[in-house]
Amino acid sequence: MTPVKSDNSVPKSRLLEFYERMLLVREAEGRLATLFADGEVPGFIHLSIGQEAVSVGVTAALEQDDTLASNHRGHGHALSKGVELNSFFLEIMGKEEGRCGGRGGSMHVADMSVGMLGANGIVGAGIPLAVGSALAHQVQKTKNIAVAFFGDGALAEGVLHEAFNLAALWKLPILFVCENNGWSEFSPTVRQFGANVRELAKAFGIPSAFVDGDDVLDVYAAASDLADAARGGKGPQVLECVTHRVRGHFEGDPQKYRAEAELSGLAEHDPLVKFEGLMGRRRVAKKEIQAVRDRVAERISAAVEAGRAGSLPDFDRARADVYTVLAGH
Amino acid sequence: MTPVKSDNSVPKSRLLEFYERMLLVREAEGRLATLFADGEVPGFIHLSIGQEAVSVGVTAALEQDDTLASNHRGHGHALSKGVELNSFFLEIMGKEEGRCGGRGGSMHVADMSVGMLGANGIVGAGIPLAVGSALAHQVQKTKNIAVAFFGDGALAEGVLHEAFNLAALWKLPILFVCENNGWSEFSPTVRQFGANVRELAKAFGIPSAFVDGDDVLDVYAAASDLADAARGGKGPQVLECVTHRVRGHFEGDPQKYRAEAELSGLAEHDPLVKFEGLMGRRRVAKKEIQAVRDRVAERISAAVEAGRAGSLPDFDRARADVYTVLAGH
Amino acid sequence: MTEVRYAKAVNMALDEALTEDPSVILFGEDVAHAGGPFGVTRGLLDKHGELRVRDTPISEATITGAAVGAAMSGLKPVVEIMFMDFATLAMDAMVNQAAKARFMFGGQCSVPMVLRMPHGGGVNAGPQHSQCLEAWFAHVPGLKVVVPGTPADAYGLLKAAIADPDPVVFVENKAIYSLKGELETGEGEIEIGKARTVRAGRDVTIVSYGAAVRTALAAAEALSDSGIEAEVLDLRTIQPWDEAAVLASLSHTHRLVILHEAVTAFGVGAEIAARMADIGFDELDAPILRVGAPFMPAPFAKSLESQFLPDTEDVITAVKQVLA
Amino acid sequence: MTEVRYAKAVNMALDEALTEDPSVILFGEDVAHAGGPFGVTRGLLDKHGELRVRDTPISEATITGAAVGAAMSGLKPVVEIMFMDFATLAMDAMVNQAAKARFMFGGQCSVPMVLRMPHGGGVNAGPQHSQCLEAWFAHVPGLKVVVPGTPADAYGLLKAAIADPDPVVFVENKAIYSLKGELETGEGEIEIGKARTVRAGRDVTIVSYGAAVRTALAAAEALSDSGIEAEVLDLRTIQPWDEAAVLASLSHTHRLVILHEAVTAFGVGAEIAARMADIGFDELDAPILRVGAPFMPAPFAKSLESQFLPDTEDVITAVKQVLA
Ligand SMILES: Cc1ncc(C[n+]2csc(CCOP(=O)(O)OP(=O)(O)O)c2C)c(N)n1
Ligand SMILES: Cc1ncc(C[n+]2csc(CCOP(=O)(O)OP(=O)(O)O)c2C)c(N)n1
Ligand SMILES: [Mg+2]
Ligand SMILES: [Mg+2]
Repeated sequence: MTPVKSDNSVPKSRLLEFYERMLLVREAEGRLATLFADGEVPGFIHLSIGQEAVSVGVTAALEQDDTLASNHRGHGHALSKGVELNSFFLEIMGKEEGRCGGRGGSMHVADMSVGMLGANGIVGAGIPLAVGSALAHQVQKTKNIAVAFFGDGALAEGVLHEAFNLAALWKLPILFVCENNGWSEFSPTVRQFGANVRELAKAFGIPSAFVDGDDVLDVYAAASDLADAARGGKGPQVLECVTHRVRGHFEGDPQKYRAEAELSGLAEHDPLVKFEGLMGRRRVAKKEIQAVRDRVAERISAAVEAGRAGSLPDFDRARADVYTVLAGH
Repeated sequence: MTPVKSDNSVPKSRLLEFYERMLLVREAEGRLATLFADGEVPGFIHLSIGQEAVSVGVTAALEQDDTLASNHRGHGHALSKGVELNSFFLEIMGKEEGRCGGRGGSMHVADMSVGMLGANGIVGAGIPLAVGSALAHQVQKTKNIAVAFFGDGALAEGVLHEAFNLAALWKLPILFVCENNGWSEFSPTVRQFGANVRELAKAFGIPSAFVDGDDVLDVYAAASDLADAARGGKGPQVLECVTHRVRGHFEGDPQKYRAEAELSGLAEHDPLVKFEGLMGRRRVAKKEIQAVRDRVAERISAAVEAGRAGSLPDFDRARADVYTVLAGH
Repeated sequence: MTEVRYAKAVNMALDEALTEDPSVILFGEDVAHAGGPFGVTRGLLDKHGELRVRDTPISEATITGAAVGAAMSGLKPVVEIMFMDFATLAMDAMVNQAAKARFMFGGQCSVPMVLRMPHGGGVNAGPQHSQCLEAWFAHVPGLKVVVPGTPADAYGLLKAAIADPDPVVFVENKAIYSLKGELETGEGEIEIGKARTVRAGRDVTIVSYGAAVRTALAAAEALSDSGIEAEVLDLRTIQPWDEAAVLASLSHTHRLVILHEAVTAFGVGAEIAARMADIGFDELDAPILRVGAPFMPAPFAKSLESQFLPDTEDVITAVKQVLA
Repeated sequence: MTEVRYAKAVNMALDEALTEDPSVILFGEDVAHAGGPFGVTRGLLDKHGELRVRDTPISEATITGAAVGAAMSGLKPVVEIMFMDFATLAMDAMVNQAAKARFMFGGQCSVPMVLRMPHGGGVNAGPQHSQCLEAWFAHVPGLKVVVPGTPADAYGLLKAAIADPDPVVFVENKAIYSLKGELETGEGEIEIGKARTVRAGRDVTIVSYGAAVRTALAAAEALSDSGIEAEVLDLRTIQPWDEAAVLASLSHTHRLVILHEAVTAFGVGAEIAARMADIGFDELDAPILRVGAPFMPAPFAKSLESQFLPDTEDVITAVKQVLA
């Protein structure tokens, strides 16, 4: 099997769009890293720096009402699916005005209005959620699809297997996206998983493709084809994106377990640098690129300010949201 | 892939042994069916009539200290692994002298002294137990192997996938035996599982074979090769046995969901009838065959009598066995 | 008024919900073609079709997780877990996903799903097919837990559970599937969270739920012969449970016995006793006694299981003790 | 006597067990090469080798089930579940296999395994990484449940848990991994099932376990300033729990407050309160109060989580209430 390559037919204007989306994720996470280091973001955060081409490329192939279930490394999925930036920062900074009222934080960003069914703190747990969402699309005959994002580490969880089976038997409109960054926390994939996600898919008769996950246009091309197939009633599809985790498993992880050579080699895989090279070759005007950068920088600054200005969540309001309807009252 | 066939080199004396083992399982279950109908066996019982060649063929390839984890349809596994017949009947009839003191019954027959780690009421649950037992063999450097017996229905449980992965990564001495009888309770496999166990095994690099599960010599030949490989340090092995469930899912199930043609066709797959044909062709003396039949009939009668003569379990003794050591006392 | 069996009452509630609300769907192992291992879902596939009534593979974790995702995407799934013992395989989806989604997403969504599962012994099904694990779910904020003990309650509470916007664990009892009871057809929902006084009495309050209510009632009738009048309360819902109703009865009888089939230690009765030892303390004229299963797995053998299960005698003994 | 951190105390017990008993093995996610996500297992791979100290894939159900099978086949596995919240994925192996094997097989075998898992909040880890679910396991016949609150107890109880022939759920607390405490090296095992009187007092008994004992103690010290002397009991083990010790203290103080970090409703405190409302009824001079988390998932935001977690003030208020 060879990786899917895009045919480079994407128009220039679209290139800037891809760039802006990836840059937004990159810059947002860059700021989160410093906010975390400064104690303005509590808890655990898992950054997807180096993996932006995956979230942006896949979500670019989706429609607004398509749904997406994510994992612990979900900032890129959330922002690319359309979660509003300020509400995103407010959430991760633990504020009342955060998209989830500050109750979930980084590991639980969700926005039903854009089909983002949530980041998830349980490895693999988003996969059955996406299966269920695809079932809803099928029953409601919506022509929408569901997407499950998961890492190579999640391949070892039994729900992956169960989900492949159920989705295949029921021909559900779902796209399974494996972001293979070579690591599960502090362990390399080779010590974690003895198979290959596409081989597994094949055993269930599920079509699959794989791409260079650092190339947003390749990801987009492959995801578009598979999303179309799922949308067109062809059942589940699998996309494996080979990519790289640049930061530690969580912020604060010194990554002593990675070889110096691996760490220093990461730069050459950077999806943004790669894409900037492509824009150069495609002669996208420097001015336009700079305009994107300025716009992103401004939005991020504004979001950080909004995050800081947010209020502390109200405990009683939070407590009242455990149930929709309080029974027996 | 073609099914493994035996080379018919098994000596006549051995043929009678295989026959006696299969007949013991068959007759034991036949008696359990009538005891159940007569109210002498409580609870649920799941008979393996029609599948005797699998349990007998596989266990014939094992050594006494090899271990085996079974499922809800485990009578054949238990008897073939060497659980003493009287203690088996006593257990299933709920008596104090039963192998498990009447506390587990049909779904929980176990006998540690012959490496039978238990039937299991939870579909798929025996698979990780066998993985753990194989781990023990590996750590203790015993040269023994563990066997997991499971049905086609269990293929849908996530632990199967997790167990394949772990066993492959750790190169554990384990033989996974899938008894594919085409049914999970009242549903045909085609509505239950969209892949094939050997394809899955392949994705994990696990060698596999499949056999006509109604032919005990084929099963034995295939199981012997795979058991040798596992014992020899070659890691996990998978054996798929295609077989037929003759009785209902549990006793009392009228099987309305099976086509008349399927039910009436079952006779031609009967492993005992097939084997009798083979013994005829190999000119095994009728007298010797009859001697086996007489011996088995006698043993079963004796076991039923023993079962009836057993005493009711003592509640306080049962209660005292929840823990080995009562802490804080 | 008709007489229907418990299993049929569940079936009727499912049938009506499927008929009335197109967002209701039903799935589980052998629930469609075979009509369920206990016959509870018989006829629903034929009537409501393959799109909405489905057999699943043996994949409890994923079918429960799928129910959560479907509930977040506009459906109202009703899922059957064949035995409550198998809920052990579905705990992540129930506890970490269904129960928490509304809260942790800031109230953005509800998770309208029902997980039906039978608990209980009495059919010699052994240690892995007889457990009563409802106390686990009652300890999980975000879940509602309902345990009907009669056909009418099964019907009315299941309709309420399906209509409820939050995830409901609906606990049936396999030993009473064939129990008959009166049912007003077309009767409405029964409010979740409200107890029912099954029998009025002045001397002692017996609180119970599920099939055990029958045992409580039998004990009360027997006690009546010796002049002891027990008030019997059926909680019906254990999360949230009707604290006010229990307190009101206790304020009247000043004595409390709690009965359930589950293992006593760390069971549902512990919460009721603890709460009454707090807010009901001044009303108590005697120790609170709990009657439940001893601390051991459910044994298989008939003779063992019948000693294991709490029975009328046990309740009578406890009542006499609190009145001594 | 040396001062060691809680995490180090666990590490020492593991190291000694691996050294002393060749049947002890250790596995879990990232416990070997990386030394554990909280550094608890650091150095053990290097010292004891790859055969006995292993990293596993993210497969909680199977690694727990494998521990059961290994325990039935001659090993004494110690498994780490990274957060107690992930035990949701291992419930079948724990509840239907490990807990029941000895009983249902007629006492033929023991299942000597330890499942280590940290519970608790205080690090803003959010709703799926902060839960205290020990009440579930305490409700399961066949399991023992230990919750040490100090480095010395972590060390001594873990040695006892590993030596114990039955399956033990060993609950650590992630917020106190770096807490220091005195430890006698080479100190023996601490008996499972025995409580410890942390502070003597005459006016009220505060029963707690795990990290919350520190909160109880802080409250007791503060109360002492206003002349109230609280007796503080650390249960250490919650299944079986030391009923006799609690009753003895209650017989002396006649007032009871129970504190734990877990959600109050249907928590461990319910059983203790219920039991004392039975066997301790005549000793009680006031309602039994429980202090625990409110009935909601653990929230992420700092400000929310600090209100969510029970604290010294909550204990002081409860004590004053039972003394009012
Ligand atoms: C069920 C469960 N087990 C373990 C963890 C701890 N954990 C969080 S992320 C992670 C590794 C996940 O690796 P992968 O899926 O490849 O995602 P990546 O971090 O590489 O993006 C682990 C073990 C968890 N959150 N949930
Ligand atoms: C976890 C779990 N889910 C469901 C069941 C109910 N159940 C018992 S046997 C069975 C079908 C198993 O089919 P298969 O594995 O093919 O074995 P067979 O009965 O055909 O021998 C089911 C669904 C169970 N016991 N455990
Ligand atoms: Mg990864
Ligand atoms: Mg089958």
